[in-house]
Amino acid sequence: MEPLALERLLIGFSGLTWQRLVMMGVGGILIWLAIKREYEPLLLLPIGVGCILANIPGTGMLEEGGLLKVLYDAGIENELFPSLVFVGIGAMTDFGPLLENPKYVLLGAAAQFGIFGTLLIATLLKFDINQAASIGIIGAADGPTSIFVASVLAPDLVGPITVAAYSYMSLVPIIQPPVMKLLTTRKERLIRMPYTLRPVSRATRILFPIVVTLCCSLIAPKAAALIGMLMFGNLVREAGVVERINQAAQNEIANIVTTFLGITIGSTMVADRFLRWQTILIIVMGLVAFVLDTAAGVLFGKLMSLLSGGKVNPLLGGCGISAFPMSARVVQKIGHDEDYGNFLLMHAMASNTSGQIASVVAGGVVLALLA
Amino acid sequence: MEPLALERLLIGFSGLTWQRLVMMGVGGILIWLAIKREYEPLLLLPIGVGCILANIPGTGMLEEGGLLKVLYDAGIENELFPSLVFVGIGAMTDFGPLLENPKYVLLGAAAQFGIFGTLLIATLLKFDINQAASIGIIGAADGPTSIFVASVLAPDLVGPITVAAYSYMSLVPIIQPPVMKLLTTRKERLIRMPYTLRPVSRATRILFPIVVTLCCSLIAPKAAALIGMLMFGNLVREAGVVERINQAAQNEIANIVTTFLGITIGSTMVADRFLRWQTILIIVMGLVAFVLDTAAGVLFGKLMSLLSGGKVNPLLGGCGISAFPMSARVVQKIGHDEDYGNFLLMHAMASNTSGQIASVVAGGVVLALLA
Amino acid sequence: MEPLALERLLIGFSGLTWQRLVMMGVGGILIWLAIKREYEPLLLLPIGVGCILANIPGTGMLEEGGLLKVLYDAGIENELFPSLVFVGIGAMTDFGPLLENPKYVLLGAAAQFGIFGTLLIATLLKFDINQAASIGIIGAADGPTSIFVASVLAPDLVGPITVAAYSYMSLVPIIQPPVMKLLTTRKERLIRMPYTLRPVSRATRILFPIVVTLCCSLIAPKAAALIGMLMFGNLVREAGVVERINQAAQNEIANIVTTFLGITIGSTMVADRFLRWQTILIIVMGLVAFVLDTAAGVLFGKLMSLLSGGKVNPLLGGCGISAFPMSARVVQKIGHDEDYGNFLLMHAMASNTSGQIASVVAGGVVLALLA
Amino acid sequence: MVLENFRRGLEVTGLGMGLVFLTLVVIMLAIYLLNRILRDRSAEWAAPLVDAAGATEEAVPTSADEVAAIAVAIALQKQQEQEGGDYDEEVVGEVVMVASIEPGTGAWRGHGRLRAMQ
Amino acid sequence: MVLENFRRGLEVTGLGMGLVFLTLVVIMLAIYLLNRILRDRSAEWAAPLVDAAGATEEAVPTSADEVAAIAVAIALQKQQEQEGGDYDEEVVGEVVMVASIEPGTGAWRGHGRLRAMQ
Amino acid sequence: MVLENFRRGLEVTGLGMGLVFLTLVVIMLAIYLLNRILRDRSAEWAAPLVDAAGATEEAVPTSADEVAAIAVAIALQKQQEQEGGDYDEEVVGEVVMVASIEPGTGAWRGHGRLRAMQ
Ligand code: NA
Ligand code: NA
Ligand code: NA
Repeated sequence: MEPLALERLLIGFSGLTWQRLVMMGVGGILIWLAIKREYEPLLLLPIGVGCILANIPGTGMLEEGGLLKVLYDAGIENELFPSLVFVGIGAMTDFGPLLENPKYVLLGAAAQFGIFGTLLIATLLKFDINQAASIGIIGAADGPTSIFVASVLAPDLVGPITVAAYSYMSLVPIIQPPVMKLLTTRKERLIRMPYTLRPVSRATRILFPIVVTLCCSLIAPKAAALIGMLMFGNLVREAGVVERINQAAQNEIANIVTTFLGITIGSTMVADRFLRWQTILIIVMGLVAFVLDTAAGVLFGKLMSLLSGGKVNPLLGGCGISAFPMSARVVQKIGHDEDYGNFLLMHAMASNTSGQIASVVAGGVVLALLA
Repeated sequence: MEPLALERLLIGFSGLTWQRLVMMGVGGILIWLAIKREYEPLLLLPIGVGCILANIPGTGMLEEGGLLKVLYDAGIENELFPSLVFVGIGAMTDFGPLLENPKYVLLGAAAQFGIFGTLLIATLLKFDINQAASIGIIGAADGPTSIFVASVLAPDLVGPITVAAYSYMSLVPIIQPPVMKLLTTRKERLIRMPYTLRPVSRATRILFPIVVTLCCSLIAPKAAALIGMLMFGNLVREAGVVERINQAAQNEIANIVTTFLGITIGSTMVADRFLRWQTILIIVMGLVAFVLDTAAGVLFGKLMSLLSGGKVNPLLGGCGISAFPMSARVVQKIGHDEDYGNFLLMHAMASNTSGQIASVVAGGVVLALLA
Repeated sequence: MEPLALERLLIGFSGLTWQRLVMMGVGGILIWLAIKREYEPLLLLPIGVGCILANIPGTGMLEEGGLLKVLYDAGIENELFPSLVFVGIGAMTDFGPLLENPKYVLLGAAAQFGIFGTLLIATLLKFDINQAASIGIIGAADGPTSIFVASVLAPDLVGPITVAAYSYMSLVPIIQPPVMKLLTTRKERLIRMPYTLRPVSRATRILFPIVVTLCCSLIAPKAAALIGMLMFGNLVREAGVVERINQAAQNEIANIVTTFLGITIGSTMVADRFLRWQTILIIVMGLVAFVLDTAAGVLFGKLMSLLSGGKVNPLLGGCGISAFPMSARVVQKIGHDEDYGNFLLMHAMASNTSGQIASVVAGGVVLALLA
Repeated sequence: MVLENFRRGLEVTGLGMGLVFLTLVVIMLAIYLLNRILRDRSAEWAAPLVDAAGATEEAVPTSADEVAAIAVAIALQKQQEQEGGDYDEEVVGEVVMVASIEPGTGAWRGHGRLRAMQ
Repeated sequence: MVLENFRRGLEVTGLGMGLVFLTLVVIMLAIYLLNRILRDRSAEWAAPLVDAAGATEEAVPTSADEVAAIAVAIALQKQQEQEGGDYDEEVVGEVVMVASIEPGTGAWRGHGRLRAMQ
Repeated sequence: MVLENFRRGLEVTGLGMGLVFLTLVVIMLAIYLLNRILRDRSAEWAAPLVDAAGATEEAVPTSADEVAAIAVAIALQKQQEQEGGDYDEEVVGEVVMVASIEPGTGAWRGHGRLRAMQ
């Protein structure tokens, strides 16, 4: 055996820097969060595994022809995986509450301010504009949108951004309530909103995804892939005649893609790209983004409350983000805790689903302005 | 913001020509046909969505790295999707009736005349030979075969050809009856064909797909991919020992591929390729192809009826096309309407399944002669 | 029609050499073994179909853009398919018995000697070192590992090696017993091993796949893709919080990949590569590898028995290969036949699952030393 | 550079929030419009009927009820056989599993699927 | 050019229809042959037995039997209800299909699957 | 050449078997270690609870029981109502399909899934 071969044989140990060990630890923590704390386990567990695998030296898995590189090229580079995940999300989302109360659409728009506010702060922290926008997009509170935008504007930051996005989405029940309570008076939180079921025609449900696709895509063409797939999924759900596609979208496609999405994102978290001060800043900025989202939403809710003569509970603004249905439930709980007779859930659902759409639009707009 | 960015921002509107609007309308009509009329919804709905998305300006989805281009390269360019769909079709098709009555195989051959008759007419309408053949292949009455052949011989025409093929397959119950009735006498339609169950051995069922693969592939090697996958699916069905593959072929693979097949085909329907007189000619020629299929089949049925001394009902010839099981049911209905005691279904099934095989052979032969 | 076209038309027959006919016969035999004898039908049936299709002349399916080439490039060339199959295997494997009796891990190591013993013999038969190693890897008794290693070291031999590996895995109940009986005394076979259930904590079950990934990948980095995916599957199984991925791994992904894996491997069995004396030698060497595996395992078992003061039944060594659970059952049966009160199954399971891990490690080590 | 980026960021923020609001206002108006226009015509888009092949992809409630009923009967009988013995969760588990019967490969159902793919 | 294309088209039509008929005639003859040769030997290709792993991909007989039994019971009851109505082959066929109950994720079944993939 | 290959093979065998044993010995020690450390702490890693969305991926026994009970009630009522009524062929067909009860596409379950993917 030549020395060369022996050296190659020991690459696993000789290449094992402390940075790589730290990253394996990070992967382990993500797996722990996924299993023990159940923070978005479907994403964080594969991300953790991908992170560990990517930081083992000498595997060749990140090189041309290696497994993780093959998966990355197949699904992240060309943004196939995030788009396909959106087909599944669309097929699983019922936009009924939004169709019954279209005015809450505006709350979803307001809550996207977290994206831009964070972008501004990030530029002050010496990130360049594209990086800053990618960090801001954590405020979309939406995994696929974050991956989609970051992989175009700042491919090096996809790992931390995605991890931050999914982690804070899990933490919505912890992050949002204090912000909501701080910005509302008890009187505001006590506003009751009676819910009357307004029947939405099947035609409306079917036309809705098509109309949304057209509106969003014409104004923000770069959002077309994401919004198009999200709405394709929803059309498939509402059409009622393509149950095979509906099931495939919700199950086969969603499950397979989710599996590989996580591993592949995790594989971008290699030591020399992840272990920087930047990463810690990104994690902090992500929290800022979620807080700004909530604050902007609630403040806009207060404005709507004012304009409507006190008929809108400002809490609804706080759930105009994409983290569905956690955020809607947070609002329901806060309202319910203050007053046992207050049921905000259906209104909150409307606001929350509008956040789904708004976050994709915001992502597309950011891409259009910067890509 | 530089003017450039602003201009880019408005690309959604500035690029919105009337042609693109018309195409979005076409996409909308396809979706309407799919949902309201239930014309092949599993295909026409995704095609409609793909058509709309492809005609929104500035999305980049059709450019290198864009979602629709990625899907096209992954599945249409290399003909992967049509081949995989055939695995599913093979796994879902019971060739039992054909194995019990092998003579009906000939009816499937005769009904392919629509392909060639239409090809001849198309050459007279100034289509070049490859385009004419691609148009003729609508007469295969078979979506994957049409996509397979057209994507080789005339990639620009894949969109209209596929849409025509699927649309007319949905319209079989409307297109075929008048042709059948016109070409047969009441006396012929009254011919009863008693059906006696002849047991087909398991060995025959298992060897059948292998034998068909060999026969077709040796005579028409270009058909090997399609016929090979169709018969692989059927072997998987009949083998009985690979239930996991059987289920995967009928469900996971079929559903996933169908979803993407439609969107991708729809994405080829961009305004400047679709909005031509050619397209209207193709739509018309498609109808001609289906009519010629039916006519040739029925006429050959009359010949068989004559040679058999009136034991064969000529209607059976009409269902020698690939549109299964709609065409067989049309024949059953016409026979049954004339005479309540006349049950042609099992014989019609034999003819219809032979049309499945014959259409693929015809596609392969056309490719061999012209590709 | 020009002569050229006519010639091309007859390519199916003019190109039909006797070698191709023989290969089609081989494909037929594989299908027969799959259906009639139920030898690994999920693999051998598609392999047989792939073999037949690959040997039909003039189909273009093996050329750039052809179906079989597309599948090969998509899954074998980059080793995606074997890796994905391992996710499924990991999700289906319960390593509980091994965790209860860690000492049996060593039996899995010993039984890998078949790989290296066969490698040595193969070099004497004039195979070069890479080919010899690929042939030896049949002794891993593990399909994906064989494909993974052979496709790197000797791509030309992937076909026969894979077929040999899967065939002998089916024949484990026939190959192993005589070797086991020959190398053990009746007294040894009568050794009873009481089984006491030792509870394994959930934390251990969850940490086990991570620890195994790290140990194996650091010592044999080239094994990281396989062991990483195997253990990812197992982590998904044990985590309990990602049931969607668990189901996808065991069903959707496993079924789809298995379908294409077989066809693609079969398509490498073209006449000019397969019909050589080498192939027969490979088939024979494969048998030698399985025999050496068993022998080395049993002999090591005798050593453990000796060292433990006769508390270990040496038969357990024989099932330290990857063929799970057939090999464990063989041991249980032999022990049970000698003494109706002897139940070795749970111990045999531990040995057998350790063989799963050891075979992957051996594959990675071979790659590290030679690739 | 930082200030330049910040200035650019302000532009992006202004334009961005503007476009997001614009898009969602348009969507809001579109929904109001759809709701107004289509309220009366909902009957026209009736629920999809059983398709021509006589096969639906959805579950058929009636039959499910029957099987479920049978399952309960089995479970009860087993319980009796055991004479109040160790009637554990397992049995219940099996009752649950009855639900995962695959609808089979019935010919017409297959055709329904098939038709959709040709 | 049009005429040249038409001439070419005629060639393609002649050769094409010829080859299609040729292929299908060969297939027809092959089926006749298969039917003749294999009629008597069908027993040889018996249905697949439970595999060596003790696991089949198909239903688990016991539970299937139970369900099948129940299905028969239902069918018989229905027959009685219909008072000698047209109780045809179809019913039997459907009873058989009940067997496609998924056996769950029992360990041995897992092994059966597993074995097939290694 | 053959001898050179054989010599190389011997090296590969020596190093190879050595590394395989090394790896598995390390794994063995790791398992012993894990078993020792984690024996007492197993309670800490409790089984996953129903997730925040109130949805589990596994079957929910309770609801199955309830559904089964309801099904029996329905079935009994149907029997009474019909009293030899027009029980047609279709019903038999549905017995087969029974099985396709999906554990539910209930809204909350969907949300449980959804949440995991955003
Ligand atoms: Na979202
Ligand atoms: Na067809
Ligand atoms: Na293995």
